[in-house]
Amino acid sequence: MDLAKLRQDAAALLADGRAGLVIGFRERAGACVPAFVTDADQADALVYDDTCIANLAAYLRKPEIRQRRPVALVARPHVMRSLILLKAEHQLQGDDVLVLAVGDDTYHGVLTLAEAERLLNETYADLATDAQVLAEIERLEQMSPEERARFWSEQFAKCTRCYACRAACPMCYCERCIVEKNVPQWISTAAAGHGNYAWNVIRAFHLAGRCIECGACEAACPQGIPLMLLNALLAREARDQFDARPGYDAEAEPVVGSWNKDDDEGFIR
Amino acid sequence: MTQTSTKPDAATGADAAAQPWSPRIVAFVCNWCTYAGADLAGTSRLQYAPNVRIIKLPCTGRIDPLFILKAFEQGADAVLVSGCHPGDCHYTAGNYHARRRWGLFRRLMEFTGIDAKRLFFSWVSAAEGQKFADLINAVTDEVRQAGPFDPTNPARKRPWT
Amino acid sequence: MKILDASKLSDLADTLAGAGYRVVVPVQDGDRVRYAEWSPGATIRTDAFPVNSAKDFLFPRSEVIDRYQLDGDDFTPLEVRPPAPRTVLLAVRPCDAASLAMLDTIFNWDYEDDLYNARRAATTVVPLVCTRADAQCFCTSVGGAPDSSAGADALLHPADGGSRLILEPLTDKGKALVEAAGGALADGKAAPDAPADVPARFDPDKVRAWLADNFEADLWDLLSYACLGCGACAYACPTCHCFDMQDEATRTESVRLRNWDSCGFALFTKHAGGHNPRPDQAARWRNRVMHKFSYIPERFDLVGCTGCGRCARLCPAGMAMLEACTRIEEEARKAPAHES
Amino acid sequence: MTTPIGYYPGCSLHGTGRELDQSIRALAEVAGVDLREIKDWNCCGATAAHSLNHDLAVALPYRTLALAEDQGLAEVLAPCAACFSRLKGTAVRLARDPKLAQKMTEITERPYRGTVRILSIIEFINRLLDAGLEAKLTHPLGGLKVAPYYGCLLARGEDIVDDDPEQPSGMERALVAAGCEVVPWNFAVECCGGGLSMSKTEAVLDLSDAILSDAEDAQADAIVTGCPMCHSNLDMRQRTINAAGRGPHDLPVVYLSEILGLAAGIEPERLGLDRHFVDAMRVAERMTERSA
Amino acid sequence: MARVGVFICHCGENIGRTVDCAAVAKAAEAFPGVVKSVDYKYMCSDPGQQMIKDAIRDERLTGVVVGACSPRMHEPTFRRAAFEAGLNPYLLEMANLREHCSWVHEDRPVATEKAIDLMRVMVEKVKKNAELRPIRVPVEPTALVIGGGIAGIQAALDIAGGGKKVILVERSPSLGGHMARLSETFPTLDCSQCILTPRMVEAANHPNITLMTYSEVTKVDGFIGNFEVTVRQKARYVDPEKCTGCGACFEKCPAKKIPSEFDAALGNRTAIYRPFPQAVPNKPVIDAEHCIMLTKGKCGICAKVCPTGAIKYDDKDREVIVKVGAIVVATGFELWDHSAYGEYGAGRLEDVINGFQFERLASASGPTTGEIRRPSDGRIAESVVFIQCCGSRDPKRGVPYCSKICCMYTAKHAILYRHKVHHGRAVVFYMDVRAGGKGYDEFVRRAIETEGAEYIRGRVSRIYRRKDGRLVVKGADTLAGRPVEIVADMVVLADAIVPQPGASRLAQMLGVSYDEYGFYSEAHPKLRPVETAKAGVFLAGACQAPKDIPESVAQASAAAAKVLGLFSQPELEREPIVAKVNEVTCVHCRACIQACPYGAIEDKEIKDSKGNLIRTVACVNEGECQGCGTCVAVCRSGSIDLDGFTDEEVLAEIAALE
Repeated sequence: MDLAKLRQDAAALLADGRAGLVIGFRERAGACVPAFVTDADQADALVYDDTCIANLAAYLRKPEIRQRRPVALVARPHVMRSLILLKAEHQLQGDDVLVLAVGDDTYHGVLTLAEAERLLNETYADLATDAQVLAEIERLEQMSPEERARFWSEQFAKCTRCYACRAACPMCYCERCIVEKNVPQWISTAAAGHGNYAWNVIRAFHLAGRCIECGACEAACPQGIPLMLLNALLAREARDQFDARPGYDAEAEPVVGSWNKDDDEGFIR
Repeated sequence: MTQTSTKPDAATGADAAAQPWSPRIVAFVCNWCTYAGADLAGTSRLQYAPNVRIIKLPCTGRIDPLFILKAFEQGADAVLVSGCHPGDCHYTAGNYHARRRWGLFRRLMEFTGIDAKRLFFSWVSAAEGQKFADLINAVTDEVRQAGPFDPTNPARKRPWT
Repeated sequence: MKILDASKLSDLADTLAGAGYRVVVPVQDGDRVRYAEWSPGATIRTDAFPVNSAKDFLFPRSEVIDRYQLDGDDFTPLEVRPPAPRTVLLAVRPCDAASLAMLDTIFNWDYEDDLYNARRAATTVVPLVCTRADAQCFCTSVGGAPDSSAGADALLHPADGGSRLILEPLTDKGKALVEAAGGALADGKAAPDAPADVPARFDPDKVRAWLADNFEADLWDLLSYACLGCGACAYACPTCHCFDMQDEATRTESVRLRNWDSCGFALFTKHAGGHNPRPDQAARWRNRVMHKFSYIPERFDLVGCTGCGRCARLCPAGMAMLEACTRIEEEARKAPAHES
Repeated sequence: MTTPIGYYPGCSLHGTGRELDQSIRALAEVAGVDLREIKDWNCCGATAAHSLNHDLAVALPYRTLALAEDQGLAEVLAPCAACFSRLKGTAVRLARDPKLAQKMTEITERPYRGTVRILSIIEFINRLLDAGLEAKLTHPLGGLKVAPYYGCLLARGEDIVDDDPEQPSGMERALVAAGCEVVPWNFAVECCGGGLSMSKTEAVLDLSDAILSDAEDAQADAIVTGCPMCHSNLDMRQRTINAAGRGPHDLPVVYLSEILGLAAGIEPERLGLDRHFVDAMRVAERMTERSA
Repeated sequence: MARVGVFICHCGENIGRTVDCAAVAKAAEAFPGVVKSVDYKYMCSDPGQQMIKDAIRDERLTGVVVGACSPRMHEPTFRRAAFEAGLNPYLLEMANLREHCSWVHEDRPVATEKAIDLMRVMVEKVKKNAELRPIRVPVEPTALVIGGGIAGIQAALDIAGGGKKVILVERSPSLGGHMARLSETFPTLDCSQCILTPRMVEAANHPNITLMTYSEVTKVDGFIGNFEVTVRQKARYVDPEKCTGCGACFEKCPAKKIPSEFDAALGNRTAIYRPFPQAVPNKPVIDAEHCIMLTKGKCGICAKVCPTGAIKYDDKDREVIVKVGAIVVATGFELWDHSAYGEYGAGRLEDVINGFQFERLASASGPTTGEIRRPSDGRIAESVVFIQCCGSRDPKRGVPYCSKICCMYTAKHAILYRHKVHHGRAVVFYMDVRAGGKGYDEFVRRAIETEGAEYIRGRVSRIYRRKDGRLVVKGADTLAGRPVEIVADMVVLADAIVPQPGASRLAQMLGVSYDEYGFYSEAHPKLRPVETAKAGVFLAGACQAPKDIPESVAQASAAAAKVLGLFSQPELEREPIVAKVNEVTCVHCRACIQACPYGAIEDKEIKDSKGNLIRTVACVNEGECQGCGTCVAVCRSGSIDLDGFTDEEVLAEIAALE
């Protein structure tokens, strides 16, 4: 990948004022962490490799970041999908962001959101769910309901309710999350039992038809809870049942919140 | 605030334990079709199992997955959701919204360990008193066979220690 | 000298468990290592940094603090007696042990926290000297050390190139533990290994001095850009101790719970009227730094950070206390605090 | 075009439709197309099979298609409209019904993966035009007025023919390229009586008479067709029609491939134009020479 | 603190037989917040209601739960009683102890236990209930009627007759619509214009009706009672104030060869024209596209001959915004374009015409003054073939539905033709004859039995022109099972009825839903056939589905009745079961806006005191919200709630079942 070109583009964007901030990755003690570049001469610190899993689109909900619009983001295809979806959900204007597009070991240059949408549909139209995740989902589906309940009981028991999953997800942009609503309090905030179950299940459900499977939530979880199993299951169902392809069309209607006369109702008596 | 002390009724707990288990089912139904269908079952004097407690909403479109989670959390052995047949919604499309929501949510529930045998969805119109009665009997029977909802299920609230 | 084979640490755990201790050790859990109650068959891992801290066992993430029985409009308070089993924190990190000294102060400062104290009294702390450190370790910058015995009742030293462990009792609790360990320990001799080399990275006094003058500094914006506002750092931190209270009721019983909370959350300081005195992540991150390096030192003459680096290891956004402090020190050097 | 195209002549082209066979082969040669007759081809089933035995109706074309696939032919030309309809219809059914495909594999003991594309005479000629035949049409027919006649099989079958079943226009491009003027007329898809040719000749006389009359009313100099059955009804029976007191007609009926062949400057005899019952050589007289 | 009163009704023996009402009342007394709990034989009787009223006053109740029959039965009764006693009626709830309990269970202890549960659920809910007040929406008592055909005219006249103002908008230069083009009407054969034109004139002269012809609706804002509609008045180039309608201009206009829309292109008109002699308003307009002056800049003859100086070549389109409280949509239909049926020679054969063209031929005011002359050469048609279902009931190339009126008008055509050409042959090809309606089947029988129309059941496969210029119609007689061939001078195709082009665009403007063909959807196919899902917008005529004149008129009157009902009060009072947005927590993802079946949620911009935009949030229009709550369930942050069924109330109900 042409990292030099990426750095050069980032520097140019800042130098000629096309971007007020470039968010990318830098290296720290052998790991990649998000980098916030405001001056052209810092752009050489930018790096990119496969370990850069954080979905930088999540930063666009921070007011202090939005203040520096337009913001340029180093974005892999999944992140571009997040941006398209954010636009579809009216959280972004087309000219709020520029994309330093990376993917398949290629640097695609600086793209507008509209160009990123085109690139996605032309080149990255079939981003598949991680095969290991799918295999694990299928393994769980083979289990009895009791075994599955036990599996998730153990997983959710780890949850400390730090909400790193929520923070890392660009689609979790609610200013007051449902878990923080206390009139009425639907979800117990105690980091235990039913509260942990309800939180994790509702978090996943609120991403139904919206998750673009970037994996940032699972990577963010300090406790190693396999959150992508829930997300990918719902992504699969939304795709199979309702042809959902979130993040490929900035004009698309939300999957939950729209309907089709022919939606499956085989499960309804 | 004054503290008044009343003796806990120890007998209640013992009685409850002594009684054989009977399914407790929470039903979320729409006002215009299924609630009216249940009314018709009543005016037609159709007898059915007494295990279901109905919570009335204006429309199935109003039913948030949180309702279902909460009912299981509180220890319901099963949840039934019922509304108008497609095309009959009083609000034209609430049931279509609901159908899609359940299509996804029920998968998530099954996947996280709530047996599909405890989640019921149906369309019962205002004219289907018989269908309502039959449905309640069938649901009750099936839940009876599935047994009580496992108190250790992660969805279920456990007493604080 | 009491020694044991390094590979027999699980035997020691078994023995202590048999002697009635709740044994907390770092074990393998999936792809993570965490402090957890010992159960036979578990794999003890002393070579990786656990995702949780020792405070979990003294100040759990959610616990009942009040309980009422309800009957119609009436209620009766019930006594809350939390379980405080005899516990040993075995082979924990010295920085975790050091954190307990600070928590002891915090939980007995303006009120005595019975729940914490009951558990603390029943806890024996046996840290394991670190012979290796990673890039996020900075205990030596905050008054700690890889072989520190702060907060410890006994100390485990790796010896003979890591093949043995020396158990050195330091307090009565420590001696009682050695007693209880009985045959799991042998009398013998071993040469202690050198502790890890953790170079000092900054001077907390200089950081504190800068903080005193720079509440409004622009640097806070820059330092906090990456922060996404979750609670991962606070919940992993061995010294963070904020909590929130929630009531949960059924028809027959109501409980009051205290749950961990974090100053990183936007809601932490949000007032009922809607105003938030810490309106952005910069203000919230500043509070975190201030709390550890200014407020606690001021009030208790302690540094509120043990340098464990756990927050940096777990942060999904790459925030790091070490990086913040070195950056602050750098800033302090650039513009020395003016005399006042 | 370098890839060979499979060739399925069927029974007609070896019999009454020899001109069609001749003219197609001649045209292919001019266009530089390698036509390869499918080895060991069999009856397409158009005669009695498809109404009597449904398995046989599919199995016959299936075998031919399987042979073509096996012989490495990606495309097969079936000039006879009936053959085309049977082969293409079978291909469509097989694609739709995997169970049927499996059954056919068992019956014929031959696998067929469904890779062969079947071309009608019209599609074939349009293909040649695409590939450069247009430039080789050195002898345009000087405004010869023609009535393109599709009959049933070159216009019908929703999944078989890609044209408007009531107002087909597939031949027009080729005819215009050959220098003809296409006259508007009404009987382009009316029945010639094809299926009753032997059993109820009287009906054929009525139907074909109507077609010839309408073409004459439209001032056509010739009827152009792509189907050997239509051709034999309209051409061979013209004398009988006249004898029965209808007409009298004297209208040449020529194949599309013959028209294109003439325009390409091929001698009329090589195209079989001298073999028609109604004198068709007069059509050849309309050949002009395009100055280079 | 909540002070809830519980009232258990025995309903005579209906509840009391299986439910131990006294035990239920006693159990309810122990519920938290319950201060009074009684049972009584007939709670709905006067003494029963009085008991509730007294308790509300004496016990200062903050909530009431009546355990009795279904709330569908007596909720209004008890809520009225509560209101009379000074309690907000929405603080009273009913538990359904009869239909949902005593009538469906036999075991007394089990039924009693269930009844206690049902009571607990409603007691917990009522404690969370909030006082709600009926929503009042001011109503602008002016109606907009879109479309000046018979349906629009009828609706306008009925509303105007009811004393309310009407604005009647018509796209073309004259009122009248399709009906004005018809010769005579089935099944009575009265002259269409004779019955229609008086109504057109009445509409034009009615003091309550403002006519806006040659105008189109371009924008619709607002909601029931309060619509703001933008109407574009196209430039007429003739000042209607000055024009006297003398006709000098169009007699002298040199651009004479413009196909007349009114005559379905069978006749011509001039560039300055009135569509037909009885046009209302009877004042010409200039067709800018064909006017020599407007296209080439020279001519000006009409201005020269106009005695009043009414011609204004510099006229411009104008936009007018009108405020109305209700909208009646009566945009009518159009005929399907039969050129998809190539075998019928459409477009190529002049003598193959559609129904409207036949109407104009048969009309005394038409281009042939009522003589059935074929378009190609003007000869009297000696033989005419009528083909029904041209495009209708043909899912492949046309539309799958039945166009409903074609059987009748084809019979009419056949009869009219036979009246005019006594020796002529009228042949009708049909698939089925559908003649449901008063006098309809008799009319068809008359066509066949006494008027000599030949009905052939079957389809036509081809129409072509013979050398002699006559048409040959080839088809099948499926009853006789043989092919038929008929030589005709003219063929009349009964083309399918389709919505007006642009129907879907208008629907989107109005927020009205429409089917896949573009016909507007009624709010309920059985019980609300005149309303749309958009409150305050009503339907009349064939814009909803194919309809004949009496049906269109009936629906128009029904729509007018709905409008007058709406206008009968200065304010619209609605049940306060509506959604509300928490503007502080709304993040404007617009999921609710997209999900709302009524388009009742819109964007709202929140600005600071200087007018700078701070944020945009969702906002529920109380006038339009119907209270389904679909928006609440799609809101992830829990920022919308539904009054009467709030999250708090529902959660309290679920918790009561623990």
